[in-house]
Amino acid sequence: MSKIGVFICHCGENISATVDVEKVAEVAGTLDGVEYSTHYKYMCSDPGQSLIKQTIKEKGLTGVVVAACSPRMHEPTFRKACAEAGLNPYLCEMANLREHCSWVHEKSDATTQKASDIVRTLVEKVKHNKPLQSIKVPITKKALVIGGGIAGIQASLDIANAGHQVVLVEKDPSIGGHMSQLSETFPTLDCSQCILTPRMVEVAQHPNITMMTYSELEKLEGSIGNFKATIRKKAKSVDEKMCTGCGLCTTKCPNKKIPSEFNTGLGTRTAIYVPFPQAVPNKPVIDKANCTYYQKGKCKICEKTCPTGAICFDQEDEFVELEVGAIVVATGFNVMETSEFAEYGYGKYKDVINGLQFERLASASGPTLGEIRRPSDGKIPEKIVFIACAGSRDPAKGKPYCSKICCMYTAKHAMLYQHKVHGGHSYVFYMDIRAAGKNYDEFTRRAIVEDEVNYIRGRVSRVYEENGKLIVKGVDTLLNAKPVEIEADMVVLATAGVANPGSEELAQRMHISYDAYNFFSEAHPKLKPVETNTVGIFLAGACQAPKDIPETVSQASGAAAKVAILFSQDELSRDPAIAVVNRCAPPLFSTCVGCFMCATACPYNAIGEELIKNRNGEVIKRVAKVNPGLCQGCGTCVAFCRSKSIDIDGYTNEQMYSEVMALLNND
Amino acid sequence: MNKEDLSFKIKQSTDVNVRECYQCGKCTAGCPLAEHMDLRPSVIMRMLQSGDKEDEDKILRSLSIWLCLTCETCYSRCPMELDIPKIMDHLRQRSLAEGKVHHDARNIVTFHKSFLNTVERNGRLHEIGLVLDYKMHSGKLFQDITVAPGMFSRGKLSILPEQIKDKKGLSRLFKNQDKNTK
Amino acid sequence: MKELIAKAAGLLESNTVQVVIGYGQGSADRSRAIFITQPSDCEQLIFDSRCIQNLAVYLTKAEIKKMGKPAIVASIPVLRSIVQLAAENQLTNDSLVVLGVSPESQLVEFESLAAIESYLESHKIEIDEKYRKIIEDIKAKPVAERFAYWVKELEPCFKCYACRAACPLCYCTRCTVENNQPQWISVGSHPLGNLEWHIMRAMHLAGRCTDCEACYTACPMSIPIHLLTKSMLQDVNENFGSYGSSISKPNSLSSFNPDDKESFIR
Amino acid sequence: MNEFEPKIVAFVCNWCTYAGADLTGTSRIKYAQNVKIIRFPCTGRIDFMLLLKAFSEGADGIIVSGCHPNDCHYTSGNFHARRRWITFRGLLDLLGIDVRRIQYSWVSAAEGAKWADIVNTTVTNISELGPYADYAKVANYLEKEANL
Amino acid sequence: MTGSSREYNESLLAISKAAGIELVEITDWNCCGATAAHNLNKELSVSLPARNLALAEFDGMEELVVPCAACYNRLVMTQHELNEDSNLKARIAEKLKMPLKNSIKILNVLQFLEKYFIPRLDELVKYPLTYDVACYYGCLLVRPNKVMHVERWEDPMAMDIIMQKLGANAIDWPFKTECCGAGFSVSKPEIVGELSGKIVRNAVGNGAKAIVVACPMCHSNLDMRRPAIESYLNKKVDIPVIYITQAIALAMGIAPKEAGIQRHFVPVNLTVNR
Repeated sequence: MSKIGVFICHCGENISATVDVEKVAEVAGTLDGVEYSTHYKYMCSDPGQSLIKQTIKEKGLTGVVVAACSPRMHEPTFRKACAEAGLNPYLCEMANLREHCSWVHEKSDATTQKASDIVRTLVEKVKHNKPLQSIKVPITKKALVIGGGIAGIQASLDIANAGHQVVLVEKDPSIGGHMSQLSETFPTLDCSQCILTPRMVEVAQHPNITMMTYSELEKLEGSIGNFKATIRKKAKSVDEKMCTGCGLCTTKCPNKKIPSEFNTGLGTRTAIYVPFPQAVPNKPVIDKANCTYYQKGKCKICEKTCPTGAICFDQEDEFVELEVGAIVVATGFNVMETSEFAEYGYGKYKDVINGLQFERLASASGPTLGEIRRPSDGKIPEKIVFIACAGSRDPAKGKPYCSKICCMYTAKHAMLYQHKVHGGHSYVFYMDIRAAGKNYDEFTRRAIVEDEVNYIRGRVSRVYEENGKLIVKGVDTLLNAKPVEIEADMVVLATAGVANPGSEELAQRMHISYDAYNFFSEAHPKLKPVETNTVGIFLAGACQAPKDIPETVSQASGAAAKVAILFSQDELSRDPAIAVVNRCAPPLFSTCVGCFMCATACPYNAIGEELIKNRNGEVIKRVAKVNPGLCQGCGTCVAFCRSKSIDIDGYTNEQMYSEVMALLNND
Repeated sequence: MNKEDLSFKIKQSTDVNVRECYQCGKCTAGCPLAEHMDLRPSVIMRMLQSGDKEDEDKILRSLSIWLCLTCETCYSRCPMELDIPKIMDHLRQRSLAEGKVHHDARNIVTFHKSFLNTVERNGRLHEIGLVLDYKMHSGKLFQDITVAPGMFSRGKLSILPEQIKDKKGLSRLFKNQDKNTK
Repeated sequence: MKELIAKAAGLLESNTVQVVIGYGQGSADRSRAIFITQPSDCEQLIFDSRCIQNLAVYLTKAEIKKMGKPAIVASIPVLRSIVQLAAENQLTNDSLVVLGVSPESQLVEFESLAAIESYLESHKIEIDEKYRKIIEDIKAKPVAERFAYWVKELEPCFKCYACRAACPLCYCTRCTVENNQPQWISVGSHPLGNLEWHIMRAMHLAGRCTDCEACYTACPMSIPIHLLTKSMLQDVNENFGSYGSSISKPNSLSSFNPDDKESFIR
Repeated sequence: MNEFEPKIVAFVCNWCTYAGADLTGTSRIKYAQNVKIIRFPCTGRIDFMLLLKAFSEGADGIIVSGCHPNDCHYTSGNFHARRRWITFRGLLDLLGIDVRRIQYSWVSAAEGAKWADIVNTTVTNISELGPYADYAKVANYLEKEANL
Repeated sequence: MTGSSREYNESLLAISKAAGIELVEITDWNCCGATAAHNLNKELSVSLPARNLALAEFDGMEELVVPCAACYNRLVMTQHELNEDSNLKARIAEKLKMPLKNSIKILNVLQFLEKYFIPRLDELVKYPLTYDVACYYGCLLVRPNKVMHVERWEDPMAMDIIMQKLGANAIDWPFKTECCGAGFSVSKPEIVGELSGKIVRNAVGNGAKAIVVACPMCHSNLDMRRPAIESYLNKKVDIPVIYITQAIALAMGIAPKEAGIQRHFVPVNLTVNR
């Protein structure tokens, strides 16, 4: 027999002005199962709370209903109070007499009646409340960061500086990502590498960070607090410990004509190589596909030249298993290739390049040492055309979205060109200038006004070569669509930002969701922008959507903070309002028949299977099982279960049912 | 779009929604005749969006719609995959029906009509027939006088038209059309 | 027919299966389900127009499971049920042998359950015009009349649960009607109890029912309950573009499309 | 009160509509007393049987409300709910259970005014439809028998 | 094709005969209506080609080879539109009083050559052509790409590949698919002069000794309208324009006369090294 205590709050005048609280208290007192009922001016005040605590002790209450404001306001307050009085906090419910009653109705009997109805409903619910223990999940305080670009670097440093172990996995031979390829950065025009390389070194030297370059995530199991990740360390054919990074091998390697990824094909590298001078770690790897020895079976010049004998051709891919508590995904993005543009020549014109290639041309460490020279003949272009929205906002090319960064970097490119090539002419074909951001619009204005970049509003229809010039057929939609034809020496396409190849597979490997363009999806578009819908896995940077550096860095720090918050506790304690599959006596064990419709409906992949075995260990039943670490308590599965075998604590079938009954039977 | 708007009628008959056009201008940029047009493709699209009756009238009276050669470049490159040539067809037919054909476009229309006339007459194209018919209606009696002899000597003009047998079947196709072709 | 018998006998001899679920000569001129364990008894197997009972219902019955791995004689409706059961993780490729019987009464064999699904591609569910018409007519009635109509139609129901017993997809070990905490379905066979029971039944079959009509055939009072499931089939198909689930694809009701269309949510 | 006051139950999700209704309160927007709210974690949790129970317990109308599409706190609970509503509604309609008595809506945590509007319009609509006598007749069958 | 594009017909028949391929003319075919029809009358622009499709089906053809690019374009568009819109299809079939499956495979001359000649060119080519040529495709064979589905539609290669196989060097040039002015041949010759002029200029500029085409309209504009072209460029241009089929004929050693070489306005004096 339950002993419920009902505590009705006046909330000063807020409730009592329109609701006859005495009446409500009196009615509540008559309800079956209610041991004690009273009203007080401020229930949330100390005396109010102690009144509740006292009564719990004196009357030995089995449940409490506080009829006051919205539970979204004070539920934690009163549940804490109950806990302090030795009553399980989950035996306390709130009846919302303020937001849902006194504030929205005039003073009247009907209003008081409604208040009583609400109280009665909650009393009936509480009768079916069960004491719950918040769920405890132990946490491995070690983070895995996937991707060594600026996002991954920032996240790793922040987590490491918070005092936690970090493993940073990068697929390329060096960390640094796209940012290390950039020339100068908007809107300040400071040199990208100058601000990035110190961070890269910091990562390498940080006692809490373990770097795994030339490595990729192979497999991921487990859940928040306790992931098990398998990392594939691709064979570098160079023993990291012995190699001193002297670089002798790279100077001697006979294969010198391999297009350099770092220089976006505008420069070359050797088969044993370090991607770029400031690489971290500054130790070479052998690119098997292009190595004479691996392909033809003889050469080994590097081995002969290496003073420390660090070259080992028989090295094989290695698999490392890691236990981590949280994961930050920072795998970055890519840009469309010029070859994807039929109307701009399918990439057959050497002097039609994409934005990333221009960055290399403009970069002091680039193939032209920062001089803007066109790839075909090294001439300095006198006329250069930039085409914005190349692929972006273009449903026909499958990319209806805005790539967000192009407007800014195109303005930057044009600016850099004007600074480097005096008397040069630059044109930007654009649809809209999207420069929302601190000092961004000022920046684009500067390009137009001070650096005299010619902005033309219209899309370019075609680019073709005629007598050594690139003919750009555009239009000026602001001059009633006057056709514009420019004889350019070079054309730069601000090609759309796209998801990295392999993103889809990676997402599936980690069970995080991704959008139609293979960018990873955040858990909530507004309120959970760094979480994924798999708790414990967070997002940083352009793997979620194209982003500029400041945005990437802040998201990375955000993700790091989330990890730090998670690691600030020894075990994870979560609201116990989660789903459970019922259990009953043998031979039934559970009424679940294992149709697993609940599993397909669960947004969190929180429902797995459990095999019920008999003494001899034979499987006699296969039923659903909820992973308390993953379940967020939406209860969608509950409404799906035909046999009512899965239920959700805090909102059980019995609770909801009795609420409906109580609410309607007021006579 | 309300029912009176030309854009609505276009949607009805061509299933192209002009509202999808975001005015990037790529159609105009690629149009081989843009230079000669009084209203360029992207401008026409914009005017259609407004639903302004004066604009709509301007469009139907424009030379542009007749200059369009249906080379399909705009459609093939349009990021929104809008079938502008189809719209042009619609506009031409409407312009003709409402008697709003631009003066300089008259002989284009005459040519098209002559073409269809010879086809209706013979079922096949008969160039002399066509050119004569065209000259009658356009009054351009001396145009191509220089070419014709050359065509004879090269055996490219046959005096007598080829005729198809099933004239009835063919004329059915020309019957109960909206009378644009007559 | 010979083929079928030979095949069945073979399966038992080789002990590939321990029981064959099929049709045999019943009392009067009716067919009945038979469960053969001896190769010699396979002679009893028959298949003709009378064999309309949906044998798939036995696949989930404990008694049958006890007998060992089954082979089952499966006409099109049975095949559909089998696919649905597989989609609901009740069957796996090695949990049974399917002896398919084509509409031309030819023996069809399948190397996997997936193969059955693709075979059914060419035998899609069709709600026949007759029923579409009836459903339309009912929907055409004013709401009050419609309600009265159904209350009357359901009146004879005395909750014998034959519909449930005959349905291959009602294999729950505890049906919600037997759940009294809370009492979801009013006990007793009065208008409310009947209404609640049949609504629940229909809803639980939404996106799952394969339109075999076993429920209707089984109903001793011939209550047109199959109209409910048929109408749901139509709704599911019209709104979500499929008659429910397949082994590979998730069920239409446990999945969704962000662009699902409706007209009634404000 | 001799004038008909409809009984209306609202099944709402905790994250959007419940919060939205809180906002209605904090903005002191007035609405009719007839509607009483039951709080669910998510529209995905709402069991269709509960709606039937509401009717059999004498509700004249029902409001079901949650997060707008794509706003679900649990990313997809409301999408699942929507599919269930579509099918359930179809069935009720066939059975002649008056679907006009169930108002579905999306009300976000920011739409306090919309909540008030939903409540008021529903109350007016249900008042026009009158008491749900047909269902009550069926629901009270037993009692009636007892009274005979 | 006994008119202005007579030599196209002749050369096509000549090479087919020489290669032992029999082409059957559709019984009682009619004109497709070309630009005129769809300019003035939507339904007619569909029904005219539809009649030919029906006739071809009636003759029990599976493949329809359409040398004229305009006809090809109209036929493919028609087939497309009919498949899109079943009511229209029904309506047209009704008018035609003929069944219309609309399933026949339509080949343009390039696809035809690709399928029946390329595999055999090595044996057929006796006198390789050795000069630089510009392959010109025009609009009708490649656009709208959403219907024609030509790969690399902005820079098609089909004709180039054939010319390479004939021994010629097909230059890479940007005007392969620019519009020549097509329908304005008679009504607006000055525009034809301009559009075709740009094409010819670029071809010459890129060192082509001849322009190869697969479309009668393109041919008449580039060849017959040469005066207009020259007045636009205000200089004399003597680059000949030949049909791909004529090129093949020459390479196969068929007498120029049979291939109708003599019918051109711009004299073709291409030496074939015998």
